[in-house]
Amino acid sequence: MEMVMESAKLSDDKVCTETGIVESSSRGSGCSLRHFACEQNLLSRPDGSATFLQGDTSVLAGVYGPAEVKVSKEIFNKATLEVILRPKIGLPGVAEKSRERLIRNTCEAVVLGALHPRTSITVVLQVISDAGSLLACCLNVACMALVDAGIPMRALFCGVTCALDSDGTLVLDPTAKQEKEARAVLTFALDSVDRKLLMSTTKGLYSDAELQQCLAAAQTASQHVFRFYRESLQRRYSKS
Amino acid sequence: MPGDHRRIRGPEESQPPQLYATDEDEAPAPRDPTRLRPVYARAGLLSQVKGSAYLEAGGTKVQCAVSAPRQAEGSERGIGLRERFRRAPFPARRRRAPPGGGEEHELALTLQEALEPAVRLGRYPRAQLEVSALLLEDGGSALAAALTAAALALADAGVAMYDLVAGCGLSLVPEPSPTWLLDPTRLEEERAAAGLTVALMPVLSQVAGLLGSGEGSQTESWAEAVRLGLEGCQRLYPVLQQCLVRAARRWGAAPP
Amino acid sequence: MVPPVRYCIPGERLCNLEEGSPGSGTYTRHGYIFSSLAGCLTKRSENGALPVVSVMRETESQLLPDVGAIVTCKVSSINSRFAKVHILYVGSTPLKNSFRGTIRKEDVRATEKDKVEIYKSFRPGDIVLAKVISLGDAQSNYLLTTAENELGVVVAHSESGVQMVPISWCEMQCPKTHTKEFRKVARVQPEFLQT
Amino acid sequence: MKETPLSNCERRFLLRAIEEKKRLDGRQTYDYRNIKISFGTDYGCCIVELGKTRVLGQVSCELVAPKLNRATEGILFFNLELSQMAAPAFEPGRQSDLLVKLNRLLERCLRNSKCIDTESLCVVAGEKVWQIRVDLHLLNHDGNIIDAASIAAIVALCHFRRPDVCVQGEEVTLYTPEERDPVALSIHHMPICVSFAFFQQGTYLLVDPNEREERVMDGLLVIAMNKHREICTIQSSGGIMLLKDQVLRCSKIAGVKVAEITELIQKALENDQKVRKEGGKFGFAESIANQRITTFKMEKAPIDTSDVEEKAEEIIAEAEPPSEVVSKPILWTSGTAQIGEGVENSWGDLEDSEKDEDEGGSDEAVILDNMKMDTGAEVSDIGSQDAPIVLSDSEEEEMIILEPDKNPKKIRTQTTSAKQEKAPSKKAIKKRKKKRATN
Amino acid sequence: MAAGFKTVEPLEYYRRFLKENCRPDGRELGEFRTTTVNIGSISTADGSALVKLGNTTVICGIKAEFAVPPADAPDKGYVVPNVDLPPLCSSRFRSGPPGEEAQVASQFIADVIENSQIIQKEDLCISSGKLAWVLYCDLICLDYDGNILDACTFALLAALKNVQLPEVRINEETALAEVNLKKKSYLNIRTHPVATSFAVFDDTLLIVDPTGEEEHLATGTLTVVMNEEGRLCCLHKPGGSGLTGPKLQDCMGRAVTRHKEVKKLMDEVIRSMKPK
Amino acid sequence: MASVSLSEAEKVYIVHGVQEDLRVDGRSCEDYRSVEVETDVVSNTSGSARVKLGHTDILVGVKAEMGTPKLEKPEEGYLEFFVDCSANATPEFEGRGGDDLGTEIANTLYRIFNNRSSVDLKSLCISPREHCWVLYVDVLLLECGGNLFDAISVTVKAALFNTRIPKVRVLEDEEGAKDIELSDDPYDCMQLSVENVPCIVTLCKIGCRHVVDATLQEEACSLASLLVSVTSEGVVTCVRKVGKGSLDPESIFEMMETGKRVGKVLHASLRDVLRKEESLGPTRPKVGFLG
Amino acid sequence: MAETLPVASESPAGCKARAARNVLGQVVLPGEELLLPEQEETDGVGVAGERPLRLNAGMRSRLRVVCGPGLRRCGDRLLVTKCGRLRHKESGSGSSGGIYWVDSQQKRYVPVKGDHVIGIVTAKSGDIFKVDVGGSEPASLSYLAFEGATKRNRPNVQVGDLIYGQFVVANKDMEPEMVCIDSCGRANGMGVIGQDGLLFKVTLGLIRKLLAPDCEIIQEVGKLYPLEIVFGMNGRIWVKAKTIQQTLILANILEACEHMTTEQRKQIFARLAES
Repeated sequence: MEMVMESAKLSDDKVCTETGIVESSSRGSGCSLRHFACEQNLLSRPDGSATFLQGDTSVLAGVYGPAEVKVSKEIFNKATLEVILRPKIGLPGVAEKSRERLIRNTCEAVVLGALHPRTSITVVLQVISDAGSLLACCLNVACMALVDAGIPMRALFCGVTCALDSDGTLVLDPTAKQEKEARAVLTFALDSVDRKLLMSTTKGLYSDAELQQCLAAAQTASQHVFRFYRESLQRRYSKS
Repeated sequence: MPGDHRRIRGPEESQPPQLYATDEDEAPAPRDPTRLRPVYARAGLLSQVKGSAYLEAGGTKVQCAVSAPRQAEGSERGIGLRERFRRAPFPARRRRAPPGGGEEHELALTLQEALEPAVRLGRYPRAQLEVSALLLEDGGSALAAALTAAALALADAGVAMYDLVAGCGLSLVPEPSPTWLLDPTRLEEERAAAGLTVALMPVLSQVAGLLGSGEGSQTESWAEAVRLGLEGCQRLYPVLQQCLVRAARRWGAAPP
Repeated sequence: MVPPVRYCIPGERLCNLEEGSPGSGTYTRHGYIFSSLAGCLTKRSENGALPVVSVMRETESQLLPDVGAIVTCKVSSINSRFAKVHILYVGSTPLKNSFRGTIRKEDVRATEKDKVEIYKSFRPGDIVLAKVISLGDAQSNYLLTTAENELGVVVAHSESGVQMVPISWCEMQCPKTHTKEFRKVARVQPEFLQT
Repeated sequence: MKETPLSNCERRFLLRAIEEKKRLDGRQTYDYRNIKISFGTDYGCCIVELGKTRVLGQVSCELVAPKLNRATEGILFFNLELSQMAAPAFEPGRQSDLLVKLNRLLERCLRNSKCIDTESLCVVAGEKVWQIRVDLHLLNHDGNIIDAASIAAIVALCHFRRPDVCVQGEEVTLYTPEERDPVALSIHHMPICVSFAFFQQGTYLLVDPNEREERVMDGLLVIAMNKHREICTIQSSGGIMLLKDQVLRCSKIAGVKVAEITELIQKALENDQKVRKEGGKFGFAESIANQRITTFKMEKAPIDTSDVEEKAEEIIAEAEPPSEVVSKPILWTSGTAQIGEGVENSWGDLEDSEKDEDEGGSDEAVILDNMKMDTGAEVSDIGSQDAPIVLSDSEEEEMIILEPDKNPKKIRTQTTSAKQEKAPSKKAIKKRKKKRATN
Repeated sequence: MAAGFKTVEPLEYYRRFLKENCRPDGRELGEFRTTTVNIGSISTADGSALVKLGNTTVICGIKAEFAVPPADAPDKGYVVPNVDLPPLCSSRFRSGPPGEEAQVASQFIADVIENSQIIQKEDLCISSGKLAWVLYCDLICLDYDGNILDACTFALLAALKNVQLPEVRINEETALAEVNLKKKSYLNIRTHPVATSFAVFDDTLLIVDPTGEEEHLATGTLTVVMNEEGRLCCLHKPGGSGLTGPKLQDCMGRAVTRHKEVKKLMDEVIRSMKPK
Repeated sequence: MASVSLSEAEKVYIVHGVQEDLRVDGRSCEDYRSVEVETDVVSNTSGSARVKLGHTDILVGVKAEMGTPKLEKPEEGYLEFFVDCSANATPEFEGRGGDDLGTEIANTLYRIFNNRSSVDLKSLCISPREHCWVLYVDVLLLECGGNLFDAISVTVKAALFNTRIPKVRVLEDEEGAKDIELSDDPYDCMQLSVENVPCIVTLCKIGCRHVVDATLQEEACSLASLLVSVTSEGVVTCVRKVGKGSLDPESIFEMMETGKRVGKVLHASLRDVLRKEESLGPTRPKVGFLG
Repeated sequence: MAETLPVASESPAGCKARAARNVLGQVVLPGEELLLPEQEETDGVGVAGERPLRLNAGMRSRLRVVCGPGLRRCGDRLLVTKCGRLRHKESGSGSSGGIYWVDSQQKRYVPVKGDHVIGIVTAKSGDIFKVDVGGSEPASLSYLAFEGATKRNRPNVQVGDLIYGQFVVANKDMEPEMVCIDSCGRANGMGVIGQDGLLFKVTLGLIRKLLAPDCEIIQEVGKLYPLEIVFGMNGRIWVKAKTIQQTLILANILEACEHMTTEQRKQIFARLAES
């Protein structure tokens, strides 16, 4: 019998990723996104699937739909969208529920559910590892999985997290450590067509000026994310 | 505890400060056994349900609501009247973590069995009337208050009924001189040897509900208690009447 | 000026059977008429007959769809055999929580029942006037019929989301795209929809 | 969601193939599918792929009080979750029979086999011990969940490091990874489940059945074994009769498989160790196969946020400043106030119901008074509850305000004036109550 | 019969009003419903308040109990908020464990408490690592007509203001707590977070303090929680139609005014409670 | 609740019968059906009993386990009731069908035992606020032939009578650490006094009369019934109106009297039966399915 | 505070619409807008300006252009709703126009009228079969929708059998309905599929590729062994060769085609040809 074993490749640059020390120094202005990676269609059972990595944060998503819907949940003129967020440790609680709601409503804003009335579209998210900007990563993976499943959408969306540390400097896509030290952490979801704010949730205290700055920064960052989407999708279809 | 992960969790266990109180609260003052505490009843307060009533007797505050009839699910056996009784976590002195479990279930059942005689269920085929009572503050005789409020809510919802239902609570003062007190306060209830709740349909003068237990006593004593209770219910009737007429005026049932 | 209204409450004794005959919102017991609602008392007597004693509630007293009642409902789903609907109104009184009903293929039209095709009669989202023919049993829903000229689709939207106008008893047309769609059209186009 | 049904022709084909010793994926009877083990950045986290079947394992720990009967032993807790991601038929949060069965099997395989030294998890006897929690998530279901899960569990346990503790008398101090290197669990042996699917009442058997094969099998035999060929647990399900030598043959095969898998696991663990020591890149990011066209990576992307300040200022400058006019609150009784006139609001005004409570208070006074003379009068007292009604009549008009044909302005003024003259009287009442309360 | 039109074509019905910059209940787009607060409604609770926003009614009861402080923070107490939407507040809700909506609301309130630092958990610690207060803040909605987040936040604030904790001493020899129920003191409320909710209509139109129906028809909602210095402790936009920076700025402008209103109301009530 | 559906004619027949104080099975209004009591039927319990009342068949097992006293009652042990409406009692109990009834019965049992006199809870205490005996009373409905409550209460009483709790000694070593020692002699154990354990008498209102120990058919004819729990001295510890009908005050008083009268008799006969059972000791012939 | 601005006008980023013609065969993403040929001259690429004749132009384009899967008409442009390669097919006459669609690799099937699919019978109820076609709800298939079936002689179909049929009713509002006869009552190939052989699933993209006229994969496969093969638009393939072995090989090759370049495929076939 044959056994394949994937050995972790060594690489020259010595940025130690789990202790964000090196990062925070390397990005004094804090304005960079960590390295991204995405794999699509990696699960055989769901209609669409994707895994998304931002630095060491990674989430796996599976999408089913348009599929049969429970009569109790049936909506006569559009699809019933469901999002299930599964934490890595223990059972999902109130926090997960409210995040599920955030993600679901964000998806609903772009998914053209009216094309598939009385069906269900289910997005299952599994946290693989949380090293900061988890919610943003959840949003990104959800979007990629929806695309992979071929769910009709009027736009793409992405999640961006900004952190404001004590002296008010702005950090994009913060690591867990940076989030902990930050005075405020803001997470936004933006759509690809006109960069509008679809979803936002925040921790900590901040001024309206800071909010606007974070939003602006997020909008700039989103363009990079969307470019990443495009390139990975182009690669994916390169052989068809 | 079921549904716990659907609530924000606190510490594993916690005790009420009363347990460590240095001074005990004083015994209830002696009083006329037949006194009723002043009652404030108001029907039709809630906007999102078919009918509702808020009743306040002394310290006890109850809010009742009747939802519009629901289509009874094929499987569901609860066709007809379905009662829900919930006490908010804060009415008693000790916070009880929801769900209340056995006790609430029993009270709900008692409510249901006490209201069914008054409702003309025949008029609601294949449908389910849901009555839910929420106890906001327990100042004694909570069940009785809930009963009365529920009846008012039903009437307010325009549910066809044979009669109203009024409830009264009683508790038996322990030795040396056992006497039944009408409409006891929470303090009195806590010290009582036995408790009883009666529900009366005032016009038809029929007993709609009866639930009592405690230290054993002779049937005569129970009988006396029931009589006392029924009399109490009769005295409540005018209040209910006023309350409903007021409600009726409010939504202006103008003559056609 | 009307005489002061008498409000009565459930269980209140109104009069004995000699003085009047029981109307809506009342019940009789031991030869007396009692009120079964909280509402205001009305006595109406036609040409000297016993006055009909009834208790009225201005707000919706009717709680449930009943056999023979005309109901307004919204089509929720259809297949080749029947259409499922949600009942929104009984007569003119809105229901707080909607009841489910079914219009079977054979109950759509009075004539040529075998030629009926559901999807040429209703589409999800249509507003339909129908009549209750049975409460159905424990499993099934209310059974409704539209087999009358006055019954059928009263509001329907075209693919482009515009409200269509009826052009015949079986066709409606979209004012925007002028595309025609088949429906079981109710004859009376109720004005209330143009408020 | 329902599973796609298995068609008769698939069933027939599968069985015939098995008779001919053929398998859909070209494996031989005793072949396992490819096993791939990859580790996360944090300790005790791994993903095990068995062909297309995937399981995520994560070990975590916390200090808890020990079980009464086991004062000096740590606690092991296993939880396998079948999330809907893995297969449409799995409903979230439902304890299906399959799930219960699998969890029991895991516990028997890993807890009852005493592969973890629970004594070493004791911190303070009878007071504090480590509870080790193993969460297993099935990510994709293509058959043979239990083997994949058991591998994931043991790998995660081997990979896990718990924070170091030291005890001085009463004081228990936890050390962060920075302060002291976390410690690995002491593991006696590595039990691994090997599944055998039986067909045609046990005439044919297959190792590591995939999902389709499981659907047509008659029975399943699971043997949990460690590399010393000690059987940790054995379970046959599906109600097939197996002959003694069949079972013996299976256990022999299991021995071989376990040896191979154990070796693979150790390789994987060593490798991860090495990379971490050398400070190289590790974690799932590295385990993604770059050559696949479905994958794509992007290195750290700098983002120019120099202009955000002025953008923000622009927006704020353009927005009109908040209006300074603030509506004046109206006080009804002590403890109750409102802003805005009583627009439609079916709860009547609260101040009204509040007032009634006060009436209640005052009534109380009344009753107490005439209680002395006689209790018979009391009924009327209860009756006199409609005192509030008279007062609250004013609020009937407010209901009318809704009527568009009436002129709201006028009536509002009326009602409010009514209220104004009402308010002070209530204050008086309150005061009286206060006095009673104080003395 | 307009009623008919309303239930058959609710959205159209609303649009007609909004075209005229007003709403079916006669409010302007930026106008709140009547806000009423009553403090100390429940005598059995250690602190309580009832808040009404038009029909929407939320009652908050706070009970204080003893517990051992969390292991990771020995000098902190607990605040445990839970929002309950019983069937009687709207026929939408079924009895049983909290549904999604209730859970989301609970989490929101928990976040507000956490972000705004309305009370420092350290204030609740009685003796480090041994004993601390748990504040069970139970918010029950009695009448659900939209915008419960604002109502809940306000009710919580008012109730916290009303909480009085008895004096506690730790007896040296028995190491047990001794409670003096006679001697009570108020909590130290650090800030006054106030929530302002908006609903988005047809992706463009912003209305404040939406009713249940408006929420149902809206294409999105937004809740801003602000403290007295105008700093935000929550910008909660659960999906829905997109907004631009300037739009957000408008919302914040409204929030500032709303905070002033509510603060004034609070002070008024609190003052009235002071024994004269 | 397990129920049968009757035609109008049947109902009329039964009601008229009751008027004449003559019931379908020939009993008069205040007669019980024959009761079969059998104790010590389940081996691995501290006490058990099985009662057949007409077609109603109840099995109760009592298990004594050590636990910690309740906060508010540190010097007392306590009882826990669990009622299992097994599906083979009636198909209606399939799935979760029986749960509501189960909780209802359990609640009623808690009520009738929720007072000082019924059982001496103090005797169940081993060491205050540390250890006490908890009696887990498991009720299993094997068949429902009407009048569940009475049957169950009788069975519970019988089972408690049959219950044997091992004696324990609390040893205290020098530094005050308590240690509990179970006596190893199986016969060295204590027995509860069930003298004051009440029994439920359900009075079923049929027409304008009331009957005791109603059959399913009779229950189907009655809208309301009164549940009275009576001790052997005829003291009433619990009253409860059951069913969707109402009762007029006078009949309630009558019913209570009847309940008391009948209850006393019931207790007396039960006492004799239990005494006999015990006197036979282990030698007695085991009947019943578990024998 | 409440101003009413339509979304579109305040969306600067959104308007970078490309001409459909220029992106043919390229990968398009949801949210992109495509200009139809006849708009290109009226307004240069990218500028969304005032056009007096818009409605008129809209009318014309509406007549000509058909939106296939993954595209929706928004105003006078095409909105991409799925990710994949943009394809275009000339309508018989018109120079521009014709049908545009997005070729995506999704797995989940959504019934389309006229599609031929492979279904699995899941139930018989009354005079219809319920057939699982991989869509959101089972399709219904009448007993009479088989060649030569009458009320008297019903087709012999068991639960679990494979059906090769065609959709006569398939729209978002209705439960899909399939038949096993063509317009003139002939089976021509449709009906119950043989009892042996193997059924397996591939992406819808691959199926479309395989069903494309003169698809060389099919030809190559055909050269390998004599075989029976049925393709369902719902991504199901049924194949049967002489031996189990051959059937398996065929199935594996076809599955593999998903992610193989033409060269890779060629090599494989070559290798197989030798063996």
